[in-house]
Amino acid sequence: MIELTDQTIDFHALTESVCDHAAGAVVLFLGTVREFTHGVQTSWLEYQAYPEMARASMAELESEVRQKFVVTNVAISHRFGSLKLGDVSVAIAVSAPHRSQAFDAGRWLIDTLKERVPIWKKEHFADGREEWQHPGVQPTPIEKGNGA
Amino acid sequence: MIELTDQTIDFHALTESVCDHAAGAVVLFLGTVREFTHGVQTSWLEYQAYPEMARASMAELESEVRQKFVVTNVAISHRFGSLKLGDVSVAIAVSAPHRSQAFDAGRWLIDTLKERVPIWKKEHFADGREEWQHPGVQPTPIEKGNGA
Amino acid sequence: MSSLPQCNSLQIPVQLFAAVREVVGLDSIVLETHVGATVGDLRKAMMAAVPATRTLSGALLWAVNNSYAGDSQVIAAVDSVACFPPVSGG
Amino acid sequence: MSSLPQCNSLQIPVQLFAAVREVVGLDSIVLETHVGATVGDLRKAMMAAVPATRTLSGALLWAVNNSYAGDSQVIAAVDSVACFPPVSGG
Repeated sequence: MIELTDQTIDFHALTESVCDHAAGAVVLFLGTVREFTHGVQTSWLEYQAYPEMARASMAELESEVRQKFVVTNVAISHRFGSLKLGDVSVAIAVSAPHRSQAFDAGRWLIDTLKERVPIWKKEHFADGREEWQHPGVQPTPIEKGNGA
Repeated sequence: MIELTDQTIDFHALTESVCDHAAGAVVLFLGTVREFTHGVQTSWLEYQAYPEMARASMAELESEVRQKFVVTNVAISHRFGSLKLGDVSVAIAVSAPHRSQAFDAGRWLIDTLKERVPIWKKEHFADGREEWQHPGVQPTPIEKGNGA
Repeated sequence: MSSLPQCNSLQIPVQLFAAVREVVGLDSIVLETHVGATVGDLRKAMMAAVPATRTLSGALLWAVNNSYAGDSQVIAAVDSVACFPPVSGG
Repeated sequence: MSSLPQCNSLQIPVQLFAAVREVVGLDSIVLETHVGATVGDLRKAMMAAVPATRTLSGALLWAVNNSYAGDSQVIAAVDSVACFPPVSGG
């Protein structure tokens, strides 16, 4: 199950959706909005997605994780829009016959999602600054372009 | 938070209990009653605990995991009594600033709980056989003793 | 034979996201290129059209029909194209 | 000096769990031992009292006051003692 939503993620329903008599283990991962990063206080976050490609990319993760690990059910939900402190930005639930596969699959999913799925996070700091997070790119003051 | 209960584990409340503005990641692990193990069908499970020591042992796990990993909050609940297929036997929730610590701590907790906490599982198979699970001990037909 | 530039030209709408959307000031931009153009050609066309994207350009990723595309990939008129900085979801 | 076995004797209630509870047929058993006895002495006392526990005995774990105890640990009358097979929770 793949979901991209601007609503609160119902991670309870997500967890229950992967439970299965064939599974002996369920691992749920939640990404939540943290207040402090390297000592800098976050006020809120904005997530922007490229919706069509993000959904296609999450669906690929689901089929790829089934090839790499012995898993029973997989569910992934990512939120976009404005998130406040403590909100859940992403939820990944995996069930598997055995716990090692459930842990490994859950970890692979969140690691790979963060590398591949076209979603971006903009930090709105408590001091009023705002900054798109682009791993490997030096944050530069944004000059509004001329719109071509 | 440590819990040993004969009631259904409310893993939703357990997960919410570890959420925290200081955390960027939550990992929930659920152990669930699987129908087939090595091709043998389970009908139901019975968990027996040594309650005082099990609680003390789970509390030790909580304090030890805080020494080994950078975690924010920890909650562990283990059920005892009769469990049917799909029931949750154990739930472990960990929050942490960063996901790698949340995953590592969750995994260490379930691995170590299974090694140390004095709780035992008895399989009731679909074919009517029943068998205590004691890792490393050859299952032997139980002869009722003379009670000393 | 004389060249027929109007028949050889291709206009590609490119969806923009995150920092590059802010730099350009638009959700999408139409880039002018030629038949047989590659993602690399679009990258140059973007820098020419919006010089402010030059500081980001080396880091910008391109997608064609919802898959990541390298600079050598050839673009067709029907393709759905997007350009964005490294992702940071999760 | 003559020995005073009644003063030297120690009766230790031992809680039992899982397969060893079933083998013995009781939730707990009182083992007869001597002052200064160790967990190893209790292990022998258990086998003597309930011969059916012999097949399990090498695998049986002992706990004193809610902590695992090795065979050399000395038991006091006030201690809370338990005996059980390898654990299988989770």
